[in-house]
This record gives sequence, structure tokens and C-alpha cells, in this order.
Amino acid sequence: MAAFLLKRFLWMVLTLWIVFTVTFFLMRAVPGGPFDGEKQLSPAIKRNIEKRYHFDDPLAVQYLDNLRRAAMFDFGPSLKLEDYTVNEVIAEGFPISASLGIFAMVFALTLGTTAGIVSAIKRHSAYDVGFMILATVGVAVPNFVLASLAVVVFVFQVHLFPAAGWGTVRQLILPALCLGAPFAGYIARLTRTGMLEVMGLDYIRTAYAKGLSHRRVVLRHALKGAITPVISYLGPATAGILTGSLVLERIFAIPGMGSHFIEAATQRDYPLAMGVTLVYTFLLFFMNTLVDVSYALIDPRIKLG
Amino acid sequence: MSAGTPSSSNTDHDQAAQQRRRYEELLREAESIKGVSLWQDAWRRLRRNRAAMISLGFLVLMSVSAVLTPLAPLQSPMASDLKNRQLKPPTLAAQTLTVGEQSLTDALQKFRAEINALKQEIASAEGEQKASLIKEVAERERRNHPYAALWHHPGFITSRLIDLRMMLFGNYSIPSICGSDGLGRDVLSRLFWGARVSLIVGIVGTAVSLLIGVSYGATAGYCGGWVDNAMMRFVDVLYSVPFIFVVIFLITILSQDDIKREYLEPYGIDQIMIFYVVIGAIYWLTMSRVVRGQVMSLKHEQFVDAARTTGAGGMRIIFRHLVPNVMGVVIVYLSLTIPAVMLFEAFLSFLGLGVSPPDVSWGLLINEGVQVITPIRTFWWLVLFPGLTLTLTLFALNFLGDGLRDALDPRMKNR
Amino acid sequence: MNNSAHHEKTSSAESLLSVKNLRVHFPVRRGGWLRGERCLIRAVDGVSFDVAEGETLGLVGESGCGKSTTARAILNLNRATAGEVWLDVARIDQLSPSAMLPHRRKIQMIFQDPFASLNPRMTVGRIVSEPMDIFNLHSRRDRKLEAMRLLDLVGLNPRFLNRYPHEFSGGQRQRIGVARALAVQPKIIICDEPVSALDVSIQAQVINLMMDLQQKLGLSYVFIAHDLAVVRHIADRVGVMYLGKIVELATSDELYRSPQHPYKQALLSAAPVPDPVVERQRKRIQLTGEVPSPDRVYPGCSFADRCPIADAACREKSPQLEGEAHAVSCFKPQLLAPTVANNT
Amino acid sequence: MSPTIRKLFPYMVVFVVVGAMGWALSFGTLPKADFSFNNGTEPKTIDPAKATGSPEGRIINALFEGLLRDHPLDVPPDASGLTPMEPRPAMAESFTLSEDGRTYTFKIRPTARWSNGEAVTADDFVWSWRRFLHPATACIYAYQLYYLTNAEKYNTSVVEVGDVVEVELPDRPDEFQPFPRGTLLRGELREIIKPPKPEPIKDAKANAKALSKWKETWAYVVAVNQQQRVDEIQDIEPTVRVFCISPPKEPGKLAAPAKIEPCLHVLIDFDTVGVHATDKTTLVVQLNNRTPFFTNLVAFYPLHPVNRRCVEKYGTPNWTKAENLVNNGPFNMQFRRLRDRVRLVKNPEYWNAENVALEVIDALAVPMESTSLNMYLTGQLDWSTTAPSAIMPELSQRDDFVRAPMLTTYFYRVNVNRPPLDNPLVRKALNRAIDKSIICEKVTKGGQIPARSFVPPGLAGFKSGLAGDFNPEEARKLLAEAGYPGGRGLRKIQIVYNTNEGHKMIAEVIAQQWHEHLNVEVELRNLEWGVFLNTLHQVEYDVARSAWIADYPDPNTFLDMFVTDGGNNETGFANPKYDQLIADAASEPDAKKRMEILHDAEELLMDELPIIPIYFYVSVNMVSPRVKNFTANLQDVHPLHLLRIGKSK
Repeated sequence: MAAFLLKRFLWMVLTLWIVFTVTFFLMRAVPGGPFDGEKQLSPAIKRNIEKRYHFDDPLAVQYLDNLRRAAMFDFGPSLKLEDYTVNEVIAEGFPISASLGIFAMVFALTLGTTAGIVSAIKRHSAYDVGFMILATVGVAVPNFVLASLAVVVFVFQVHLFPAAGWGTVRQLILPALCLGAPFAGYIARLTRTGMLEVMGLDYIRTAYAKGLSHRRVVLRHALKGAITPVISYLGPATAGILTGSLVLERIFAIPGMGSHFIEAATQRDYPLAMGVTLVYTFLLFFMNTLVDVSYALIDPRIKLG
Repeated sequence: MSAGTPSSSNTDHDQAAQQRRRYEELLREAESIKGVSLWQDAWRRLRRNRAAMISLGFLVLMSVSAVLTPLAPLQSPMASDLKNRQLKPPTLAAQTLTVGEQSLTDALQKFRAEINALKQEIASAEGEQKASLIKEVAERERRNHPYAALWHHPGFITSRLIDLRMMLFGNYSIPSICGSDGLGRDVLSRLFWGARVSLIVGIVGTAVSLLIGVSYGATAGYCGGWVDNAMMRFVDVLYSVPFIFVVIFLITILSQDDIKREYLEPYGIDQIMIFYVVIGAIYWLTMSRVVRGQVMSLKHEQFVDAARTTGAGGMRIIFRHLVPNVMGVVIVYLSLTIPAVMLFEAFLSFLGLGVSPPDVSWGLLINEGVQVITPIRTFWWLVLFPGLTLTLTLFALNFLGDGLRDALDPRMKNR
Repeated sequence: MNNSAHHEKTSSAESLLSVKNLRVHFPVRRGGWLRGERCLIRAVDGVSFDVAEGETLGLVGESGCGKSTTARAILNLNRATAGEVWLDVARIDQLSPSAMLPHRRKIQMIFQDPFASLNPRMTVGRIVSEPMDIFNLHSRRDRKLEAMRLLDLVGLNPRFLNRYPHEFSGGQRQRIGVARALAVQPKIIICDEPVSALDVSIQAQVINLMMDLQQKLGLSYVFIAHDLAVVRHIADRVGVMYLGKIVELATSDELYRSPQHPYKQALLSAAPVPDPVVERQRKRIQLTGEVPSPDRVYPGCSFADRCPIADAACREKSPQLEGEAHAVSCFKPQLLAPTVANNT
Repeated sequence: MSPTIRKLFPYMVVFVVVGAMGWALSFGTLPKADFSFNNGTEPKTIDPAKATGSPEGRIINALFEGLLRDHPLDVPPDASGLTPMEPRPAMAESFTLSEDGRTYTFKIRPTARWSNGEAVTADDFVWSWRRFLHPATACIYAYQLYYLTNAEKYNTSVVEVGDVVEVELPDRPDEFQPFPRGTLLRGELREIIKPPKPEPIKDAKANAKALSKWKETWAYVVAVNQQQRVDEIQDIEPTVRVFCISPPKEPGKLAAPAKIEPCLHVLIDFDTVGVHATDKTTLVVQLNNRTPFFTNLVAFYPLHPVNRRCVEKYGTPNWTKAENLVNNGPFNMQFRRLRDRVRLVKNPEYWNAENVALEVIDALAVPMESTSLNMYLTGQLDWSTTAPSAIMPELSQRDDFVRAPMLTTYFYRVNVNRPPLDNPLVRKALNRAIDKSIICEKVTKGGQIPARSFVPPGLAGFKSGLAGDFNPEEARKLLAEAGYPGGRGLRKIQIVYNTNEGHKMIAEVIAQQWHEHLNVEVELRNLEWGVFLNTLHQVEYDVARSAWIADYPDPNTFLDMFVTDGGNNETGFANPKYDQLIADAASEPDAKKRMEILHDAEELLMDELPIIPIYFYVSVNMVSPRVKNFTANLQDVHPLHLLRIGKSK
């Protein structure tokens, strides 16, 4: 395990470095710069600013300099949120995105697996059809449409939730539901398929033959076998839920990190864009590793290698 | 074969010829005995799945109507009428096609008369004057044609389709049964024209992602070892590099004037085509992973070894033996990619990286719709109809994907 | 090629395929999470044999003894770690895929699993004609005719050219496999347990087909199987493999009449005899212990742990394969022979 | 893997989830603010020197205070609902202007205090403005102080032989912080030794870069006679020393009279810049020219003072953190949560604290118009600074909808270098073919005013020069006159705009009008913001959407844009006559005459039409009826310290 983790870690470092390099040069190859504004700066003032942020150095020097600092987890000051360093921006936004994401994921997992199991057991029943239609709706309706409609219905028609903001349970529920909906739909379908496949296998028949209760067979034996595709889906999905929350963060005025992924890029805030990119890379790697470890935890036959 | 056999000593040769004839005859027979391929088998299973078939029918209908949109008696998707028809709810009030004050048929008649007059002049004119007149006619055909006011750069085929529509329906057009938008344009018509863009994005983008993803994933999976490792790390990197920069970078590079002039325009590639390709170029990552996984599990199958012993090279094994066998999974995955690509188009258009008006796509329509959901007043038709079409399409694609998976998975055969 | 100097044929003049001291080792990681150690699986550990033109060499042994790996190494599907493989006059191990290509016309393979060895997405015609495509034999149209001829040859109806493998039974599929192997008119075919996945009645048909073909086309076979009876039926000479080594090699009759290696003796004694009287009376040699793992290196005879007659000397030194007509690698050959000989 | 870990795994998952929930909910339990408003977006900075936008302005005006402050006049609103604003004494209790209009003398209020209790002095202003102008601070708005003598030279690091200069040695306490500064040496600049100029490079950008690098290798020969470290100024024996920002690797290369020493900056001595503290409470400001709008500039937030000890102690950007900040405005910052809110509480040290009614204010950062409206409607906000344009007609029926004209113009830039747009007749035709009133009525819908001039109405004493109005007949005639009868021969024209639903709709309408009235083929091109700006700055477009917000209430802020090679010109427009008029206006002492010259300039601009004005903005605010003292004005400035909460009706 340690060897596995070490190997993964080394790969991650390498990947981070390549991502850093590609992103660095890509950002600067794209037209427009961080100090462009609707009002054009006078050349002298622009030079002052470029000097202040070392943009006047040759690109190679900037690259090495940024790389050296990034290696020490210092991404420097944000160019657009001038009172903050990139580290601070991430430190403020990430926990919020993370907890929103975890809420959404918990919701998606609970609803998704339950619906999936019920549909699989009662195949071709009204439950099955109903759940699967719902799941498809969850996948098919873009979540920003869902969110806009949910606000009108649950905020203004039925006064259940506040319109937007962050900090209380009531403010959290609506965005988490909207964020989790497509994932719930997807998980429900994955679980259903997995269950159907597993339920036909010999070991389930053996479990029934042993005289175990239906409930025990389903929850203890079948679910364990059916959950693997769900878990492999969870890894990238969890990393993606942080970036995918951009539109929802805007609609619900949530101060998370999702908006930075797009805004830092459109505003050419190079350090911030780099920071969130590397965080995302790390998360993706971390999640994928976690998924691999979970496989080994759930299924003793799987060896990490 | 009753023809007199030459009594020669060369019986071997003779026998061979005879055998050959026999096989040629058999071959003709063999052509008629078509085996049932796994695809046909799957298709047979798919046909029994009602939800999937309804979905397929819906999608085919959608595609056909998108292709034939110019033929339908729809209103103009771009002519706005701010004064009278802004944000009007669905109505059954009849509507005709007009250019300015005239009806379209009148305008067409007038225009054609003018052109004909000019053409007669050409016949009588000579030398320089003739040349300039010819130029004038060409320019008028392009610029002053009444269609130009109602449709955005209709190409040759589209124009002919519209001609046909004019012959069939005249100035009649379907009332605004889906209401009109903020600039007083007919939503129904925009939905139909938007379908053309959205479906093409879905199909072209997915096709590009298919092309890149399948070849890349299959190569990585087949080669294995460090090649695979390196190729997959590259995919990891691309997963993480902010796609916005990639999109902007690709679009800017490809829209630079010199590149456009030299490499793209001669082949008739325009802005929107670039956009489709860029989307595909972003969406191949997951596809390549899926394919790689499948190929890895397939490459130890004996038929691959068998191909290797017969001397098949890497390319042949990948594209003749492995790829056809992963297509099942790929097709199922495609049915998930198409909706994702369509939504991605909406998102990019939202960021200003996508289609420009007066071209329209479902994504743009939905974005417009979502912006007018307010508690004070909601122009529900602007959300409902685009949302419904997009959702139904994605719905159909999902059901079709499910059906395909069941049909292509041999294990599901007996259940 | 830099070793062209060694291009002279080093074995008996009539041998077509010559395998010398072939070794295939796989590196693996073994052990716990924390202290995994690298070690080698010695799947094939010094196998040598010759196959003459028109001859059938059988290879028998338990599963996992390295038979299939030997076959794959000969065909360069797995790289040989050491040793030499000579085909006709050329050394073919260590060749790059492109350099190997011309030799593949002479040597082909039939696979074990008729269900897995045919590409399910290709028609039979394409499967059989693909080798011709690769070697560019015949014209495009003639390839079809040739494929039909081959199907005819292996006893299949050539009308079914455009059918798919899943529309055929197991025996029929194996015939398709044979037809594919014949498509390039090879001199030698390696058969890797070609009938073990088939029903017994079908097995006989396929074996007979192969023997017919050998007669007609003058083929050589390396016939790998774990079924002793089948090998005895088809093979001229038989090699017995144990843990990556050939422990006994002799003509079929000789070997079955008087097996010399205790392992072979044990194998033969395990096979049931059709006569119930004899069956009830005969004594069996009981092998004790597990098959040792092929990743360990033994100083002595690798069979020593399970051998009923092994002594201290057997555990210290490894015996070599010795003898001309009837080679055996054992310090005490024939000690058990009478017990078995009585039965046959 | 050991079975124990395997068994514990589900519990670990549950633990993580519960932990996340706990974290998410730990944000709650904030006491409600007296007054919440939507500030639009997260303020980029609350450092007055560096801020540039209006969300920043609202926060900075609450936290800091300048010499003067914009204050509504005590008169009822005019017909358009406007209450005029004027700069009134704030940190300064009074000021006088010299006869020639070039010297202002401000008297600092004796009761003016920093939030830590210390007095605000004239020195604070001198230091703040010095920091503002210093090149290392790199302020975008630095040009707002170019009216001061020598300020531009100081900011742009221009020095000439004979100037008294200040040289900063590279011994700053913190090398990454420009303040506190390193040792300052003062003296007369005797000579500048320049290495050979680099070969000009074709690419303009690279060339500028090479030149600025070259400039850094100049060696300055200075007769040093003063030294300053922190606050002590010492006169020292004049010595000739040589300084260079990036000294050559081999010192022998430049023939210098002394050893070349490294330095950070060689700037003109700040003592020669026109701002001085003659005593603790007197600030004298020296201007280049008479500048009638200078009091407006002084009230503008970039010139607000910052606390020197605070800045020097914590450094940028840490001094702006709530726990470190020392400010002098009516409110203090209690905390700031990125993208969520800035919470302001009343500053007890503020000189006018007894007249500040609100105790706790939340400034929220809600970027979406519809979300902002939703929060306003559910009572989470008392003031929303935006509203969705789609429902403007419905909203404008409401009592709590406040709308007023603004000094902002929406216009289309036309690239005058590209045929056929280089022909003024074509530009005129394009202008006259746009029905601007229908755009205002049906597209923007917020009561915007169709524009026939570039300078918005409402500036006292100024009469705009007008462009032609909507007249398709005339437009066709103009186009025919230009040689394109019926649009024939005219190539396709592209309109570029950045991503925004409003811009898109306007572009679509204009494209249709041009096609309908002139038969001009128009292509629309939506560009991502960064790409759009690049296109604009490089002048690589046909027609581009733009807007301009007045920096100060004077026509000059609009008109001086279009002087030849002006930084914000970006149309390629160059007209010597126009340049002359703008220059004349700048030096014209008589206010009335000046306005007349500016009128002539605009007349010329509207005749040449390098830009096509579309409409003038209005500010749109939704203000809860319980909020009192909210006045509409041209600048859309609403001082928070004047607001109070009354009983709602």
C-alpha cells in the first residue's frame, strides 16, 4: 500500500508539473491580459504595473520563478482580487465548495442508490418505471434550468427556503438538491444496472439458499457487488462537482470556489487560474486514488498495483 | 459442365480450373447466405425495446425535421418585430411572411422582375458595361434577395428548399404557437433553426471526439507499458488544464486571418465548423479512457493472438480487430456524450465562445429563457419550449443508450 | 543480421523447427503491501526439442507447466528470455514484428478456445482470408475462392462464407481456426490444446481432420495437450513437461510403453484404463504435495518434493535431459517402470 | 489490507460527511445587519489608491474620507428625479483657491481622526498621494493627479538633467513591499549616461519592452546632498555618485565618474510635486493649469488618505485585512468574506459620527441580477443596485424603483482606418440608419435616453454637439453619396461585442436595421471578454460595442479620449483640428468659453463620427421603502453614512 501510494504520489507530482507548464504557456498564448480593461492604461502606468508583478521579465524567467514559488505552495497575489493572495482565495472558497459538494453527493448517493436498488428489485414495476423516468429527468434537465425553476417554486410560491445566500441549513438545501440532481439520476441508473447484473450471479443464489433474509441478501451481498461502478464514477464526479457548481453558485450567491474556475480564466487572473487548476488536478488525482483504495477495501480480491 | 473436356494430359490444371468454377458458383450462392452479424442481432433485440424504439423514432424525426426546416411553413427565425410582437405569449393568430411592408411573394416577384430586366439589359449591352451589369446582377442576387432579410445567409440548397416552401405554402406560416421572444421573433421557428445547430454540434462534436478518443484510447490500450502510461498521463493533464484556455486558444489560433485564409477557407471551413471541432477536441478524453479500458481487457483474447500469429500489424489489430469489438460500449457512451456536448455548447455560448447570432442554438435559447424567470413576471414560453425540446431530446438519447446497452450486451440476451 | 555467421544449421538435417534451451521468465511483484519483492516466474526454463518435416511432436503436462508459454514463445507472441528458436534455417526468436513477418508464412498456430479465438465481429470468410490479405496472396477475388477451398478442405460448407462465428458449433469453429492456420500454406502448425475445449466425440473428428491434413499437405505439428490419450494417438514423439522443463522425450510408443521418468509414470498411472478388471487391479503411483511454485529456484530436481523415489541426491543436484532416442532427466529412471509397464 | 481497516471504512466515510456538514453550518449564526445592499461583485480591493470600480467605490467611501466628499444639495429633486451633488468639506473643514486658479489651500479639520484615535494630518495626505503616484504602487488611476505640478513626471519616472531627484537604495526593510522605502538620497541630476540604444524591433510591443529594459540600464550621475531614512532628513556634504537600476555586469563598460551603485528608482524629487504640508493642518496643492473640476477629483476615492503606519507595518495587501485596517471614514470594517459580504460597523472615531444613523451594514456580492432581485423581494436586501432588464417595464411601475440618468454613454466604435468605414459619409449613413429610440424603448427598457451626442446631458453649462438623428431616407442618400447606392459594392461589416445578453440584443437590432434600411450585410461576432479587449486595443475590428463612464462631471472626460493616438481612442481617429480644440479648452481660463470650445470639439466629433452614440445609461436601483435619504444623482453615488432606516409605510 505504501509503495502504491508513493508511486501515485510521484505520478501526481509529475502530472502537476506538466499541468503547470501547459497551463502557464497556454494562458499567456491566449489573447488579452490581466491588466486590459475597458479603459486603456497609459503605457507608463501599464509598465509600472507590469514591473510590479514581474510581467516584464522574459517568459522563461517568469516560468521558473512561478514554478519555484508554486513548488512551495505559494501562488502569489491574485491579480484581480488584489487584497488577497491566491492561497487565501482558495482557502476561503474551497471549504464552502467542498461542503456544498459533499452535501450534494450525500443526497445524490442516498437517493440514487435507494432508487436504484428499489428499481432493480421491483423490476418492471411502477416504482421502477417512475424512478427511472425521474432519474432520466435528473440527467437530462440542465441544472441551471432546474435551479431557476426551483427558486420560483420553492421560494416564491411555497415559502420554504430563502432565495440565496450561505450559512444556514435552509440556505443549503436548495442548491445542494439542484447540484446533486444529475448525479443522483446517474447513480440511480448505475446502481440499478449493477444490481440487476449481480442478482443473477451464483453467490446471491447461494446466499438465498443459506436461508438469509431477502433484505440481508440485498443489502449485504448484492449491494456490495453492485456498488463498484458507482464508486468508480464517484471519483471524477466529486472532483467535477466542485467545478460544475459555477452556475449554481451564481444563482444562489454562494461564495464557493466554482466561480473562480471560469472567472479567473475570463479575467486572465493568471495566478488564480493557475492555483485553482492545480487544486483541481490534485483533487482529481486524490479522488481517483481514493477510489482505487476503496476498491481494495470493498473487494478483497483487488490488489493495488 | 457438359462441354467437351479437352483430352489433355494436364489433368491437374484442368482439375484446378474445374474446382475454381465450382467455387465461383458457390460464391454466388454464398453471397445470398448472409450471416447474422452481432450488429444485426443487437438490432433485432433493440427493436423489441419499445422505449428505445420510440426514442429512436423521435430522434430520427427530430433530425429529419431539422434538415428539412427550410421546407416547413415557419416564420423567419431572425426577422424581429419590436413594435408589435415583443414577448407575446403563444397565440393562434395567423402570420404571413413579409419583407418590410410587402408580402414575401410580392417582394420576390418584384425582385425577380428587376433581375430579369437587368438580364435583358445584359443581353443587349456590350463590353465593359456588360461586365459591370453581370457583376451587379450577382451582387443583387446576394444582397437584395428578399430571403436575405428573413434567413441568415441561406446557402444554395437552403435557398432551393425555401423556394419549394414558397411554392407549397406561399406566404402562409404557422402562427406563433410558442410565443415570441424579446426581439419579437417567433420562438417556434427559432427552435427549428436552432435544432440544426444543436444537432450538428452534437453529432460533429461527438464524431470528432469519437475519432480522436477511439484511436487514442485503442492505441494506448493495445500498446500498454510505458506508451500507455505516457498517453494516459497526457489525458490526465488535459483533464486538468482549464478548458476555457484551450477553447480560446484553439479558436483564436484557428480564426487568425492568415491561417483561415490558407488552411480553412479553401476547404469551406467556417467559424462555426471550427467551433464544432473544438468541442469534439475537448470531449474525447473520457471516450479515450473508456476505449482504453475495453481494449486492455480484449487484447489478451485469443483472437488477437490469432491475428498476431497470422502476422497482422499493430494498426490492423487495433482497427480491424479491437475497435469493432469495443464499438458496443462506445455506442452506449456516445448516447451520453451527445447530450453532454449539446449542454457544453450552451455553456460555451453563454461564455461568449460559441455560436454568434443570428445563428441560434437550443443552448442559447435556454439561456435567454432562464434569464427571464423572475418572481415578478415569467415569460414561461421562453423557458418551457426550448427546455422541453432539449430535455426530450436528451431523454430520448438516454433511453436509446439504455436500449443499446441491453441490446449490445450479450449477457442480457437471455434475460 | 549480425549473427548471420551462426546461420548454419546446427541440428539434424531433417529438423524443421528446432528449439534450444528456451527460457521464458516473467518478472512479478510478490509479497505484502509494504515489502513487495521482485521475483521471476520461470514459466519455461530450458526447453529444447526438434521437429522434423512431416512429424508431430506432442507436448504433455499439467496445466501451468509451461506448455502454452512455450508455444507462444516459439511464435514470438511472448518474448523468449533466453534460448534459440530456429525455423528452417533462420533463427526467429528475438526478431522484431516486421522481421518476423515473412517467417509467419511457415509457422501457424491453432488455439485452444474456439469461442475466443475467432473475432466475433468478422465473417468466417474474412477470418480465413485475412492472412492472405496480410501476405498479399492471390488476387482480391481469388482470396474468397481460396477461403472457400479452405473451408471445404476442413470439412465446412463453403456456402457459409458470410456467416459469423457465433452461428457455428464449437467443433465447426475449431475447423475455421484450422482453415485460418492453413491459409498461408504453412509448413508447421503449433496446436495449443486444440481439442480440449470440445466434446469427446467432436475431439476425435477434429483430430482425424488434422491427421488427414497432415497426410495431404505434409504438415508438421507441435501438438500440445494435457490429455495423454489424444497425444498418443496423434504424436510421433512426445515430450513430457514439468515445471517449465521437458523431463522426458521419446517416441510415442516408447514413451507409453516404458515411461522412465517418475512423473510420466505417475501421469500414466493416473489415467483410467478402459478394462474394469485391470483398472481395479492396477496400482497407482500416488503423488504427494503441491505443485511447487515456479518462482522458486531449486538446487535439485524440481520434481523431488513430490517424487515417491527421491532421495537426498535428487534434492542437491538437478538432473539433465539425457539420452538419444529416449531422453529422460532423472537420476533413477525406470525404477518404477515395472509397475506401470504391467498395466499396458 | 487488514480486515480492521476494511470494517472501519464505512465509519470513516460517515465521519467525513458529518464533519463536512458541521463545517458548512458553522457559517450561520450571524447577527442580522441594520441594512444590507447588493454591491454587485466582490470589490477587487479596498485600497483607495488601487481601486477603480463602483463596487469598490461604495465600500471605500464608507471606510475612508477625502478632503472633500460628494454630498447631495439640500434641494428637492428636479424633473428627472435628480438631486445635484457637490463636493463639500470633509476631512478638510475649508479650502481656498488662489486668483490664478492653480493653488488650493486645504485646512484639515482638527476633529478628523483615524479609527485608532490618532489625528489625521496634512502629512497623511502628502504621504498618501506620494504612495498613490509612486511607480512601484502601480496605480491605474494615477493620472487623476497629473493635474498637480510634476506629478506625471514622478509617476512615469521621467527625469531630466538639472532636476532635483530622489534615489531609492535597494535596502528596503522588506524587499517585496515598496513601503516603507529604502534609504532615499536627494540631489541634483548632473548627467545621464546611456548605453547604445537597442536596434528597433518590428513588433511594437516587443520594441517597447526592449526600450524600457534599455532605460533601466541608464546610469544617473547625481550630486547627492541629502539623505533620508524613515523620517529624518539629513543634509550631507554633496558627493557625486552614480546610480543604475540594473547595473551592467562588467562595470568598466560605462564610462562613469564614480562606482556604479544599484538603486531601485530614480524619480524627480517629490518635493517638487505640487502637494505640500505647510503645517499639521494645512495642505497646499499646486496645479499645472486651472482645473475647474479639481474639487470633484479631490472628492473621488483614489485621493482618499491611507494610514501610513498601518500600510508600512502590515504591507500590501495585508493592511486591508479587517483586523489590521486603520481608516478615517464613517464606518469600520468588521470582517470581510470573499464573494459573500463586507460587514461595516459605525466608526465611533469619525468626526461626524453623531450624524451617522446606520450601525451595521452588509455589502453583499451577488453578481446575478435575478438573484439580487430575488433577495430584494424576499427581504434579504434593502437595496439592489441592479435589476433584470427583461422585466424593467413591470418594475418601473413600482414605488421602490429608483432610476436616474447617469454620466455614461453606450456607443459603437468605428474603425476609421478600414475601408469603407474610413469614409465619414458611410459612418454618417450608419448612424442615421439606427433607430435608437426603439432600442431604448424595447430592448434596454430601463428608461435609457437615445443618444445623438457623445457627452450625456446634465452637465451644467455644456451644450452638446449633435449627430444626425434617425432618418432612413437620409441614410440611404448618404450611402449613395459615398458611392454605395443601395448598399451595392459595400462589403460585409462585422460588429464585435463582448458576451452579454443586452449587448447581443442591441447588436442584433442594429444589424437588422442596417440591413433593412441600407442593405448592408452585417455579421455579428460575440467575443469572450479578454479577447474582446484585445481586439479593441489592437483596433482589429470594423465596429465594436463600447461604453464610457465619466471619471468626473465634465465634458472633457469624454472628449479628450479622441485626440490623436489617445490611449482610449482605439478607433484610429486622428484630426489635428480636434486635437487643437481639446488643447485650447484645457488652457482656457474662462469657464464659459471653455465649454464653447468643447462644444465645437463635440460638434466636430459628431460630424466625423468615429463613434456612433447609441444611448445614455440610467442608474437603476431598487430601494426598500424603509430606507430614507436615498437620492438619485448623475454619478449614481449614494453615501451610506447619510442613509437611515425609517418605519416602512
